[in-house]
Amino acid sequence: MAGYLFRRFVTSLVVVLGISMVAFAMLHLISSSPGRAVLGLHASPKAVAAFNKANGYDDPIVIQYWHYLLQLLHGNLGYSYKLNQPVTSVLGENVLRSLYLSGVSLVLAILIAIPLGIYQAVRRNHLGDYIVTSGAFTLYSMPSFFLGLLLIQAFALSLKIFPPEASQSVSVIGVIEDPRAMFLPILNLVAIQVAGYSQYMRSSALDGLGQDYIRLARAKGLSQKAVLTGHLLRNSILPMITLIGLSVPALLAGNLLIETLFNYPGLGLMFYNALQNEDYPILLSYTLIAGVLTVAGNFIADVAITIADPRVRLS
Amino acid sequence: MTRVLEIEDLSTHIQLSRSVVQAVGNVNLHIDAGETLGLVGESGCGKSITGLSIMGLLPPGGKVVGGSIKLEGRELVGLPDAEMRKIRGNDIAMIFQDSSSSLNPTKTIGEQVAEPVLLHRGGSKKEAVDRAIEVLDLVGIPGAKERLSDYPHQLSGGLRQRVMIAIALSCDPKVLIADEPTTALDVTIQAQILKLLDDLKERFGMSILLITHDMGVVAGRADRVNVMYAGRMVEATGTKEIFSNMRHPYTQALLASIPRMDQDNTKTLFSIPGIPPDLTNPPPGCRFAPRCAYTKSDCQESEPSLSGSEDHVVACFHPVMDGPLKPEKMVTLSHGVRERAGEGETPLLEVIDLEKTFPVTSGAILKRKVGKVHAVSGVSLTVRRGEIFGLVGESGCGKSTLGRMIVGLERPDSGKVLLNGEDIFSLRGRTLAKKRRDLQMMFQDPYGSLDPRMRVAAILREPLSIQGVESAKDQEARSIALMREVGLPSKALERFPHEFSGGQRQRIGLARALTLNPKLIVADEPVSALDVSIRSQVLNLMKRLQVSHDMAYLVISHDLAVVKYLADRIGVMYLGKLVELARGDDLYSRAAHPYTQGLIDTIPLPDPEIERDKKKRVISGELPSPIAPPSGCRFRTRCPRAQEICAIEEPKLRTFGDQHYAACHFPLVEPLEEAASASGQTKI
Amino acid sequence: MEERETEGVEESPLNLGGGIGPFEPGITDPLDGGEVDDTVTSGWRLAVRSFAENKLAIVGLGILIFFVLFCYVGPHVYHSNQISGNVLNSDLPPGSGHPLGTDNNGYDELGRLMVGGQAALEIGFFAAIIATVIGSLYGAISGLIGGLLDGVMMRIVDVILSIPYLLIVLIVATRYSGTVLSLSLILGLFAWLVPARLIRGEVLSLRVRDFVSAAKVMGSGRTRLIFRHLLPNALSVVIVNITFQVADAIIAIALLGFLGFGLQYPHVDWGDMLSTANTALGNGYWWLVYPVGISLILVVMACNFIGNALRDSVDVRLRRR
Amino acid sequence: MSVYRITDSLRRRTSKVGPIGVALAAAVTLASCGSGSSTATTQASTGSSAGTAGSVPGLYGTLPPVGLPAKSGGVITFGQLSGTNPNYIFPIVPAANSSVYNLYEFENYLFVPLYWGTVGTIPEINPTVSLANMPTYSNGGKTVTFSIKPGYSWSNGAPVDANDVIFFIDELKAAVKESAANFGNYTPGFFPDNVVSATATGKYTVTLQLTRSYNTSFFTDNELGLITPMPSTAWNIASANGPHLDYTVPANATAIYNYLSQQANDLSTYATNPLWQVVDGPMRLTSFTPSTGAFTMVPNPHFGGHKVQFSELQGVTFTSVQAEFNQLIAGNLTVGGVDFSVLPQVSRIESKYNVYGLPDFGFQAAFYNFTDTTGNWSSEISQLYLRQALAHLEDQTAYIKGLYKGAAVPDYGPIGVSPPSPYTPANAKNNPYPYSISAAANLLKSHGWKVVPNGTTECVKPGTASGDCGAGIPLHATISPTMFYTNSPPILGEQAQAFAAAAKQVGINIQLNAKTFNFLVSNYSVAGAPANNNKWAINDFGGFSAADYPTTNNIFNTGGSFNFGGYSDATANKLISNSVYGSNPNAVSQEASYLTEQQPALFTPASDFIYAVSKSLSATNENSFSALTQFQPLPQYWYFTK
Repeated sequence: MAGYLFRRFVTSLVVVLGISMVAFAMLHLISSSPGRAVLGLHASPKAVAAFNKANGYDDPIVIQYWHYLLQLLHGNLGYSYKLNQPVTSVLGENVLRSLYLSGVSLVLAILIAIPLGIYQAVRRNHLGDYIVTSGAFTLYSMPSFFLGLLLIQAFALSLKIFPPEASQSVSVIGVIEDPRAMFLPILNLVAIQVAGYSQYMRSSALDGLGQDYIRLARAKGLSQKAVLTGHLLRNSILPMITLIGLSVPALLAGNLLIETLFNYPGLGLMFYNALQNEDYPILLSYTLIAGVLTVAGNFIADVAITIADPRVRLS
Repeated sequence: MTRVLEIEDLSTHIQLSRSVVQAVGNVNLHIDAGETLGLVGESGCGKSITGLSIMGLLPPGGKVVGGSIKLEGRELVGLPDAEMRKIRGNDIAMIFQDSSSSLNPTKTIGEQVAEPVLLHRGGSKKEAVDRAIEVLDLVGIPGAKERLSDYPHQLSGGLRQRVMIAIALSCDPKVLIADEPTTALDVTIQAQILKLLDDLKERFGMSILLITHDMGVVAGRADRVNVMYAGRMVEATGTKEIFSNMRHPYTQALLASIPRMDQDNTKTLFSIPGIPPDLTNPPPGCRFAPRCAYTKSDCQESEPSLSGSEDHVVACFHPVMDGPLKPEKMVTLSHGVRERAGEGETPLLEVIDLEKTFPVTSGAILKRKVGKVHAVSGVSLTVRRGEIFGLVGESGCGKSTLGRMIVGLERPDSGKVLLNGEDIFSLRGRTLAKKRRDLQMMFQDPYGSLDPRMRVAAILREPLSIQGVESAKDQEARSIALMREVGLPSKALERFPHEFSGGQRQRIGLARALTLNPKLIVADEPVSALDVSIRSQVLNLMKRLQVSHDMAYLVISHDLAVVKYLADRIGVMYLGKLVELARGDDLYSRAAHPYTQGLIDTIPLPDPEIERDKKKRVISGELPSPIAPPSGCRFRTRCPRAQEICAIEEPKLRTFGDQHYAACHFPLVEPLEEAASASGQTKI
Repeated sequence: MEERETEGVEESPLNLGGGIGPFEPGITDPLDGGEVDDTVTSGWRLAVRSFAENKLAIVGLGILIFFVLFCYVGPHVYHSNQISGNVLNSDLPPGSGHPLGTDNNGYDELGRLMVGGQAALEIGFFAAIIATVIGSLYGAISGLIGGLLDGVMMRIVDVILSIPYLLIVLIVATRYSGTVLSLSLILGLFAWLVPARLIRGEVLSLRVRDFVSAAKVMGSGRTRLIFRHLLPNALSVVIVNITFQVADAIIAIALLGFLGFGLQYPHVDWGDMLSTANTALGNGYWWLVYPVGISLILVVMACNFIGNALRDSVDVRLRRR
Repeated sequence: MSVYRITDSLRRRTSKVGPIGVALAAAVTLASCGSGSSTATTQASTGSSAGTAGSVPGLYGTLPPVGLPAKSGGVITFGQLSGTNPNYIFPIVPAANSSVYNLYEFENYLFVPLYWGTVGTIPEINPTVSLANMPTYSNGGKTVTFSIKPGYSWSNGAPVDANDVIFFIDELKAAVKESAANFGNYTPGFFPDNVVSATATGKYTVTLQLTRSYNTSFFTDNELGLITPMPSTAWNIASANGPHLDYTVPANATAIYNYLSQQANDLSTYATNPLWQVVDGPMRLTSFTPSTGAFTMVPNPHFGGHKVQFSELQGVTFTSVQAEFNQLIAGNLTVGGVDFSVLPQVSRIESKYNVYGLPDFGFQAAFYNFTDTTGNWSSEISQLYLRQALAHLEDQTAYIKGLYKGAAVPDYGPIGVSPPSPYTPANAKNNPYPYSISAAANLLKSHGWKVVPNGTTECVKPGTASGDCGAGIPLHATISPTMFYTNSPPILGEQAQAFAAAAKQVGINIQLNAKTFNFLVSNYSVAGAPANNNKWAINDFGGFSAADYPTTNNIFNTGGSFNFGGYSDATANKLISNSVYGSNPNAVSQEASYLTEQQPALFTPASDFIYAVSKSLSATNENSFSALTQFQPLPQYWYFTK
């Protein structure tokens, strides 16, 4: 088991290395001469060249990548000339707020989706199942921001129950202390994720219900509840773990739109602003981080599986 | 005698998306205290559904639509679930076929065994665990206490089955329903489990409902036998009676279709034509009528009900009176093979010291070798022209790998495969492709072996077009001819595989193998996926074609009876080694290797006499891991006669008679003197 | 285990007890393989049948067909000037002359919906094709060659798959101005990974199936294996995948448009039409948001319906094998 | 004319700005504002738009009433659009960071400029809030003398005196010596290059010797206006707690500059770095969020001008106009910008806010690239008749009604009609090229083009004679320029679409292309920049704000650093140099008149900058509200009402 995890870890590292290459390659292709971008078109070619030289942008590509890598290892993600500060500090500004938004909504989504999926599986092809399924399908086929628009329209502008904008507090504490402002964004993210997870959980649970060991459990005389909680739940959650690990990119993308829509100062919003400013160091650093997060997510999922599934753990 | 369980006119239907399967209809049966009732029938006959109806565990859409099920006089049909739960696992317990999927993979066996105890007996967790240990001991799990915290996947198939039995026993139920309890197991393990069931029954005197498709299994232990066909109970009587003096044509035909060890393999096997009816709209009248030899007009019109004496009921208008079918009645095959399959000339196929291991790897990109599976270790054998060579052994003994190497699907690590004295692995490209004509294969799974995308015509033409023989027109003609040969209408050429029944698909598979007029067909478990009545059809066909095409078969099977019926000579494999090789009857009458004898003993025969007084000599233990096979004689770990030398020195093949060789230090019969054996060595 | 009993192996429903008349015991004819039904049903036909039995699928197909007609035939029936809008008529509510009102530039919204739909459908379709073609080839190669190459190729997939699709697409989109072609390319070039994995998995599982072994035994060469057996059988997976790809692509367009990276005048797609949705809703210009939004959702939903149905029906056939 | 005004122009389109302030309840304002305050009262009573700004054509809505009963304290929340957020604190702002938001809405709260721009909406120096008295010119205009008003002091107690001005000039010289990009407002040959010497001729008096004489209005408004005195006793260090250096020594000046600019690059320390706590403005920075630019300021007790009365000023940012407007609806902002696109819903906030808007000085235009040779564009656009035809295709009145929702004023040249300017030329008052498809078509036809409405117009009479297409335009040449516009705010796209649609009707096929503002300004803003020269034909990134003295020097003169399209015309050059160096006060009008006729760019409507100011807010000086529209926030005059 330890060996297995170790190998997975090594693989993950390889993947991360790959991601850094992609990010670097894109950065290089898109803005090959930062000097021009920073100094503007008025700057003399000489000045630009000087700038590039000073910052090593004229080294051979491999060397540049090597430096880039070294910088990464020292936690240096580059410098945003547009925001006029190191990328890391910009990320640092926002990461906690995004973490809060994503974290809360993810946890809620899971807590809702799992029982929902099981309920659907048990009530398969009954009214309840149909209602939930169609709801999920609609959400699933909806651009995430569109749901947000409807929510704002309904709850913020018409009913005026919740503010149309997420909390603007600089500190995470402030954000946490403002649940009303966070309700709509979180609701939005949760809804989208539940739409996906619950359907997956449903099929996973259906799968489980068809298994012989469920039949045996019933043959023991266990009640429905005991069968579901005691035997079905754990087994049908296992595939969910992997799915959740895999859904990190979707989560981040979701954040991008929701944070933009609700004007929530997190990484997603930072990314959007960077898009408007063509601030490539930020864009690609975030992409890099997103990639790493994804890999981490998958790895954590693997670890979780290993712990949760004796078949993996004990072999 | 007290009726523990009594079922009257039970009918169970299963609602599918667009149709209703009338899975069980008008079934009557009863079990007395301490009695074992055998419920037999082919797949889809409704025997399992009957069992599940009793437990009230029908699959989604399943519903008991009529009749009554009484447990000690208490009506179970329509009992509220809460009540029913008190009975399940407590008064009535059930064992299922597949222990690997029936145990919860994420719970320790301790929890799983203790669960019903806690539920029904109440009491403390401690007591429940103690009880768990007790029953695990009971079912012969070594070191039960230590095993409590194991998870199912850490146990072997046999042990898992024992655990499931332990679960069933934990609340010592009045009735134990065993649904195909041993079908998923190897013969040797099957014997162990069956023995266990017998012992347990003797000790606790519970009633057992033994559901199985295997006549042999019931013969040994059932007090009475009920036969089901197409959702109907067709006959019910004492075990002895059913085998010696059956009344229903189906029972008679079924028994006759089972190849026996003492089968005369010069005669065709009896077989029932056609296939069972589709239960979503069964034919009117007797459901067996369409396949019945004695059917008369009235059979089509109305359905016969169970009638007859108290201890022998049958549902037939024209019951048979003459007992089992006499083998003499069967057609003798024009069997020229044996004569021509003489010595002297170069054998068709020579397998010399074949060796094959599979690496056990792990790791994503860089595959690390963590060990290797010794699938086949130095096997040599020969197949002569027009001969049928049988290869038996339990799962994992390497027989399939051997077969795949012979047809060149796997490359051996070492050793040769000579076809007409030519090493096929020395060949490359076109020449190899050409050579392949002479070596064809028949697969076990009738579903996976035909490309679902291709029409039968294309499937049959493919070998020809690959080999580039014959024009499209000739190919056409050829495939039509082939279809006739395997007994399928030529219109079937336009069909797709999924439109055929399993038996028909095997026929198509055979036809495909025949297209290139091969000299040798390797048939890997050709009939194990088929039901008894279908199986005999295919076996007959294979025999017949072998004669008419004058080719050789290498038949690979776990079923000694099948192999014995088909083959002229039989090789017995154990854990990658060929342990014994002899003529079929020779092998059966005077097996030299303890393993061979064990196999013969453990195969349940459809014959109460033999089974009853068959001394319960079973091969103990389980198959060792092929990753680290035992030193010396690989069978020694399970061999009753094993001694030190067996661990040190690997036994050589020695001669025990004409074409009879075995590798054992302490054989059951005396070997011939070394000289002959030595000479025999060269040519096996 | 080989001797697993075949309980539940379903005999072909087309074979209702192939009965032959009375016979003398012992002379069973081994040459009777039982009846074969008269109607041919190909795997595809079977798939089509079970597809047709799926109500949602039919609904989905209906919706899709409706929108294709709406977008491509509609403009010929319902004429509206989508080249030069009259800014003085901007933001008119639905009414005579403008069933769905007009947008910020005074374009007739109904006509806009048709034109925008064309672009959306085209981009969705092209992107899906691009992604699926690349993915299928990549996956097939990786799965067929296997070994180290497979390992490397799959790591590459892992890498790109780890980077959120939307982020990359947006970054690239800042550089290239939106045309149907460029958007299709951008979306397609970053969406091939899932199909690649699917196809690889399928190929791997097919590779060990008996009918492939059978072909090998007949002496079939590698190319024949691939093109006669592996790819045709993997095809169903590919086709199922396309429908989902279309759905995803259309959603992606919506996101791009909403963030302001959509098509350029005179071209427009549903995503662009939603770019001002936020203010439009605030202004109470519901007709600029709900018609296009709902159309988009319906089309995506239709694709998903069809995809699911296809997948099921394909499974059915494979189950029936 | 300066870089920040370019960056600014986009911001203006997205139009979120506006300082917050509280003025002392007391204090009647000065003469120049007299009319303002008096009308303010009437305005308060009538509530209708009035006052100096009120009479201005193009005023949208109602100016907030002034002079209402005041109460002290209160937090003013002020909305700014993301991208308009401040990201530089050091008064010598490099090109990359140069925007009105850094200067007027951030730094000027902390560091008061020498001369303060408009008086409300009148293009004059505002003596009340300026740090110095008006300058006097002698020695034929080559010597400038001005004195700092006493009473202003740094928060560390030191008075604001002549040395602080000299400190600024020395540091500025050091900065531009290092790189031209170190000062956004730098134009080679102009300030500070044209300052031979700067000497303190008294504690508060500074005398500048110039290289040559200038038009005094030009020099006062556009050159001296660039000076922001800096604390010469606190900032003259080259390292934290380092020795105080003599900045008149160039080497020291450079060292100091490097240190200060490096400190200024560390945004995360803005609120904590002791350097930036030394201020002479009305406010003091207490918190700053680099990524969003959100900030918090509190009044600076040492401020020598009007004492601020509210307790805190918060700048918050938004991603979309709707997001900000939603906050206005929710009543969460004290002052916020309102975009045209949300005007239809403005009624939803009128109960809580006074909403008003005005264009600012300067002009908005789509610039032609006179050097883009793609498809003969450079030859074609060099033809006056084509530029006139294009002007005829622009239906400003329709745009204003349909797109700007009425919140804009037609603009036909570099100096518009609103807000009224003494410099507006006659021909800019009525559209010289009114919207007329046929007029455009006729111009083309009469110059040798075969006009194919909704098709593709072709040149059929190449040549240079009158009636021919003109030099460099071959037979069958077509007119199909690529036009870039900023993708945000949407208004520019809508306008471009309407324009392209009209052009189509005379067979001119304009390919539209949206890009981010930053992309356009950093890539398509220099004619003849080899990398991108032939990639764009028309570029509508917004426009320019004008200083009080609105010459287009640097924009339309040959070689001007902001001459995006490379327009080059001898007459224009002569007129511009008259405006800069000549003494004729009308020179700048003549310049504007010529350019209005020549159409060196496609002048587009002057859009209002609309603000919603909470009804709980009032001021002692009406100009402090109307000046918002001119980026001249005067927070010190603002206060919450009882």
